[in-house]
Amino acid sequence: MSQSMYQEIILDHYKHPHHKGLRDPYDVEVHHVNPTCGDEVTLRVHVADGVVQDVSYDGQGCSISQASTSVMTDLVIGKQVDEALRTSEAFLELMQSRGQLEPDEDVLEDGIAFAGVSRYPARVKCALLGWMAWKDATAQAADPTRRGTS
Amino acid sequence: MSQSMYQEIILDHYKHPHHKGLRDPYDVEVHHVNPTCGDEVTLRVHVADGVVQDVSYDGQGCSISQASTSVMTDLVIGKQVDEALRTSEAFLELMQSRGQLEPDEDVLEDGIAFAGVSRYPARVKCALLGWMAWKDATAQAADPTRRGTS
Amino acid sequence: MTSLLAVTAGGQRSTSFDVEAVRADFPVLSRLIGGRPLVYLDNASSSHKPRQVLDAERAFVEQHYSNVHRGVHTLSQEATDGYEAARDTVARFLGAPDSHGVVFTKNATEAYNLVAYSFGNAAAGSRFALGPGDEVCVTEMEHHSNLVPWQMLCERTGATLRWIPLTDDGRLDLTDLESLVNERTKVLAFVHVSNILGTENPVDVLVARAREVGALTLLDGAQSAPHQPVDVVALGVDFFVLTGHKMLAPSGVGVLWGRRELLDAMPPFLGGGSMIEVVQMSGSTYAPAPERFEAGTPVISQAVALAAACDYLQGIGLDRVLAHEQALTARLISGIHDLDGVTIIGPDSLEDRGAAVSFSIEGVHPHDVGQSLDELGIAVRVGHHCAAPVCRRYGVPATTRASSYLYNTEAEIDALLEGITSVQRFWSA
Amino acid sequence: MTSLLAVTAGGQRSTSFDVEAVRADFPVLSRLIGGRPLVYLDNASSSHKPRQVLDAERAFVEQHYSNVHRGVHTLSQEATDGYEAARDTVARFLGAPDSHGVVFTKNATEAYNLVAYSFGNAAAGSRFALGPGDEVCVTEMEHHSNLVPWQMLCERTGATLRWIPLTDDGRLDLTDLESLVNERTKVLAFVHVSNILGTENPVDVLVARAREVGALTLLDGAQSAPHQPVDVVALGVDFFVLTGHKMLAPSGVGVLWGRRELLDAMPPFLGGGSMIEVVQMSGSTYAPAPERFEAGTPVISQAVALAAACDYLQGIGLDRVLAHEQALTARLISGIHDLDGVTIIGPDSLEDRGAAVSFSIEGVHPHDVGQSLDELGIAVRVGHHCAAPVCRRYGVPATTRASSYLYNTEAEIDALLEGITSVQRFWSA
Ligand SMILES: Cc1ncc(COP(=O)(O)O)c(C=O)c1O
Ligand SMILES: Cc1ncc(COP(=O)(O)O)c(C=O)c1O
Repeated sequence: MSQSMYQEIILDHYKHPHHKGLRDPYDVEVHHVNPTCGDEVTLRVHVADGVVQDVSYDGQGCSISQASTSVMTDLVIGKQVDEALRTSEAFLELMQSRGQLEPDEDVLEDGIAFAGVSRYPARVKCALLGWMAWKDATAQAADPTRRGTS
Repeated sequence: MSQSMYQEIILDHYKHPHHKGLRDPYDVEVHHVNPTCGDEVTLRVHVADGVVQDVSYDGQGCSISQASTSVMTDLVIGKQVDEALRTSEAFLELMQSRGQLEPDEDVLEDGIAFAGVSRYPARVKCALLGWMAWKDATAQAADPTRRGTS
Repeated sequence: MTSLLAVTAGGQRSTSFDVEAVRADFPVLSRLIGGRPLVYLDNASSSHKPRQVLDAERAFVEQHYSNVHRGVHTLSQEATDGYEAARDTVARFLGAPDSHGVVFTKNATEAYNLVAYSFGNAAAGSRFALGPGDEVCVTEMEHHSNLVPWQMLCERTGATLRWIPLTDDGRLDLTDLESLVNERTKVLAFVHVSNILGTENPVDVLVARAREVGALTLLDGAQSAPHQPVDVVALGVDFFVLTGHKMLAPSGVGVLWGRRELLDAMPPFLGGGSMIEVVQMSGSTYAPAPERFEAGTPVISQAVALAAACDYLQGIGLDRVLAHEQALTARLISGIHDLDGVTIIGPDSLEDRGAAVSFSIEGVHPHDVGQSLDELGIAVRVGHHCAAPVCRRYGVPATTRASSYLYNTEAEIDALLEGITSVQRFWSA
Repeated sequence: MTSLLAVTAGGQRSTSFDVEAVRADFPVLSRLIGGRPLVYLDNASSSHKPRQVLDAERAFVEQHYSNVHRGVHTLSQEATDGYEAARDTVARFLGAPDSHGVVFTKNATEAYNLVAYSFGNAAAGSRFALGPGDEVCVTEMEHHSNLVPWQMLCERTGATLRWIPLTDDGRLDLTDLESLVNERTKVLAFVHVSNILGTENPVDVLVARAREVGALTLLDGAQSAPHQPVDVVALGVDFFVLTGHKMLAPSGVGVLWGRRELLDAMPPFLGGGSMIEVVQMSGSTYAPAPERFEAGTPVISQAVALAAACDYLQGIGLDRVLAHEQALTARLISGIHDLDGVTIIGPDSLEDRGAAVSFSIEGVHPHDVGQSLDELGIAVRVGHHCAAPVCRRYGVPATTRASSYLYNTEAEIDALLEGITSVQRFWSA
């Protein structure tokens, strides 16, 4: 089995996810679902001094959604919120590229393993599940009036 | 111009319609419209002693609808209602035959000229306009409770 | 068991079903996927189309096409003849008494909505009118297309939606049928053969109960009409729905069959050209069925293609198609029984079931199963199969579903079974 | 005037339009009707389809077909790519800012109904909700398909339907525009180019008035999109509708384009698979546009074919298509002027008009005109052209309509003019 889409990186993150499990303290918790396959993630963010202090999560889903959430936590925890958002934009752009974009390893690190996934429109939503949850939670954390609306 | 569909008989009836014009006495008057082309006929029947005493009509329409109404009056006036209804069934059957039926000249007389029209579904409604009006009016004449419902 | 089945149906037919000859009619079946022969087991989602159907459509479009019902010129008459002949063919295919009850739609989904909106549009007091206190009953195994339109109808009218629940082994739980289908029930809409579970439902029992209480019945035949002989009169339903793309026809055509006296009494759904009688700016009157429900330019060449698909299927014989598929299903189910860690979701036996088989592989998410099988050239479907409540009922986020059709072979079933084993190896490594 | 037009559009194009080369793409055009070459002048009813479009559809169906949006296997991805690429192509064809506003329907008629039902389904208080006191405005020259859905909507909701009347020379009478389109007007739905009169309406004037009062605008482009460059942003409308079969694509596909923020805010119309987000038995939530409005298996290969038709038209250039048709229309109108007893119904000049020309022949019923012309191989349309109120307005039961397209020639126009003369001879004999 060649399993071209399943790079070692993805399999590693899937089998040994980073930062998994829900932790305290947190500012916002969100719950996102991929309606096409029922994949779910519950995700918490803790932001302080403009820095992503922690992201913790729990959920069920396919290797792509689980691995990409794990990669995401590596990429955003400890970063300035602005910078983390730029990283998430870069990942989003990669996923919408239909295999046409050469990812920047300096920015996306392990995230570059998902370049191949972008050729499979049905899987793009899987790869974005955790990222979208994080973005939503972070936006709520920045705007206390929106907290709990998701 | 070969004008295959327009047999001499049809053209004759169209140019010199029989029994045209509204007359008294009558029992029932109906107004029928062919919604696909706006053709209209106003038709009166006078029935007595189980015999079609008179059918008179006025209207506007294409050669087919006008000629077929003219032919119809020839075929039903003076007949027993039962027999006239059988004639109208025979004409209906001919028109729905899509060119597959050999018409019986003894029954349909000039009506056989419309055999070719049955191959043109869009024109079948034209050929039936007057006949349907007559049938409706006759049914109402036979059943006084239905008079004026059309 | 052999792939050349000698099927004897009522002593009438005994020539064998030649699956290789059938396969030769479907160009896509010789495609390679990543260097491996395509094994297409996603037929419950959509089927491929044989040359004969595509040729019939093309010949019609290239030589006899025009708009229908509207013109007196030759092409318009030929096109109308072709379109109406297609209606006749579909009527015969369904065992319908005449073609007036055959309405062409764009898919099955439009057909359910047509009926649901007609109910919603009915004037108060009409037999179709719905309001608070009235009920619509469906089942928990409906495809979203035969569920959401009724949810929307109930929301608009204040009627109540009820549903027949499922047993643990993937069948309708009829314990409370008498209370679920009751004097308040206006419509009972249910699936003939489930696209996710494969279950074939007891139409006779449900129709009998509906008749007792005077409810109208709508049978979703999207997964039965392609695979088995169907006779709407024998089934005794009021409405029957099929969709062309699952039965060898192109996308873009479906059929609502309805008892003619019902269709003639139902208020229209889509307004527009062809469905009218007299149009004035201040208001319009409507044509009788089926025209009343075919607003605008209809799906002309698609209907012609659907008729060619009906002819193709009847040329082979639906009984033989069914027997062939049953043999494949038997092989698949017994093969799955021989594997560890694979669970069938839906009836585990061959009794009253179609060719769609859903399963879960322990420890591997269906998405990963589907993608891994694709790398072997095997096309199955993964997800909720537009029947999310069924997944919820059985506690799975999604399933993997293999569904065969007349052109599948035993070798392909074996390839799938081997594929499942290598998926398990890959994901447990 | 020559049939090889050297068209210069903004100095960009100067190669000539080769009508014979175009004709070679349409197999039906070499058919004989009763021994005479077909002269097809019924394009406003439906157009023929070039080889390129049929080939593109067939290649897709034979090699890349599957259901869309649902699978992870290769064919499913290829089919989804093909279908979504078609959406992109249509968006470009319409000058739309992006493809999210492009909804595939089965025809234009479904598109008007989609918008009308969405309004009907809207919750009270929503910007789409309609009720007594609200108004919908159309024109007296609407095709039934852009009239009846609004009549039905008004009947369901208690809103009032108003219409802009016509002048004697076949144009909109805008004298009372300010009162017809007023603060109560929720939607102004009108035809871009009339299929019966040929009139091209002043979109800018109507859109400006609608904007003043906050009414949404829907433009019926069924007869404009096939024949002239269209830019929905420049037109400034909120919704635009086209139908594939009139623009070289197969039957069974139409398009509703809508401003994305409107589509996203509109309640759904048809319920079913693919248009949902989360489905529970007790209720469902819906996907964003365009999926929200594409319930069930969409018109997949028909959308692919429509995209090929857009490519075909743009390959030639809509400006050149338009110029070619204008030359034919000019020849037809001046030819009719030279005949006695033939009256044009609709604009008698070339200004602001399309290629559909309706006329009456004194003393001969349109049905007889159509049938007689058919015996000469000439296909025109006779009837009310799904615009019965227009016939009533001009006091005729029906009209005869000739409508040309890119593949028609001056010789064909001349054949029609001669045909009219022999019709007159035959029927006055
Ligand atoms: C101006 C106009 N609008 C709408 C339509 C309806 O198009 P369709 O029948 O494809 O839905 C037509 C054609 O019939 C038309 O000419
Ligand atoms: C059981 C069942 N009902 C209805 C449908 C809907 O058919 P369509 O998508 O063609 O409208 C499907 C297929 O998707 C189905 O499997």
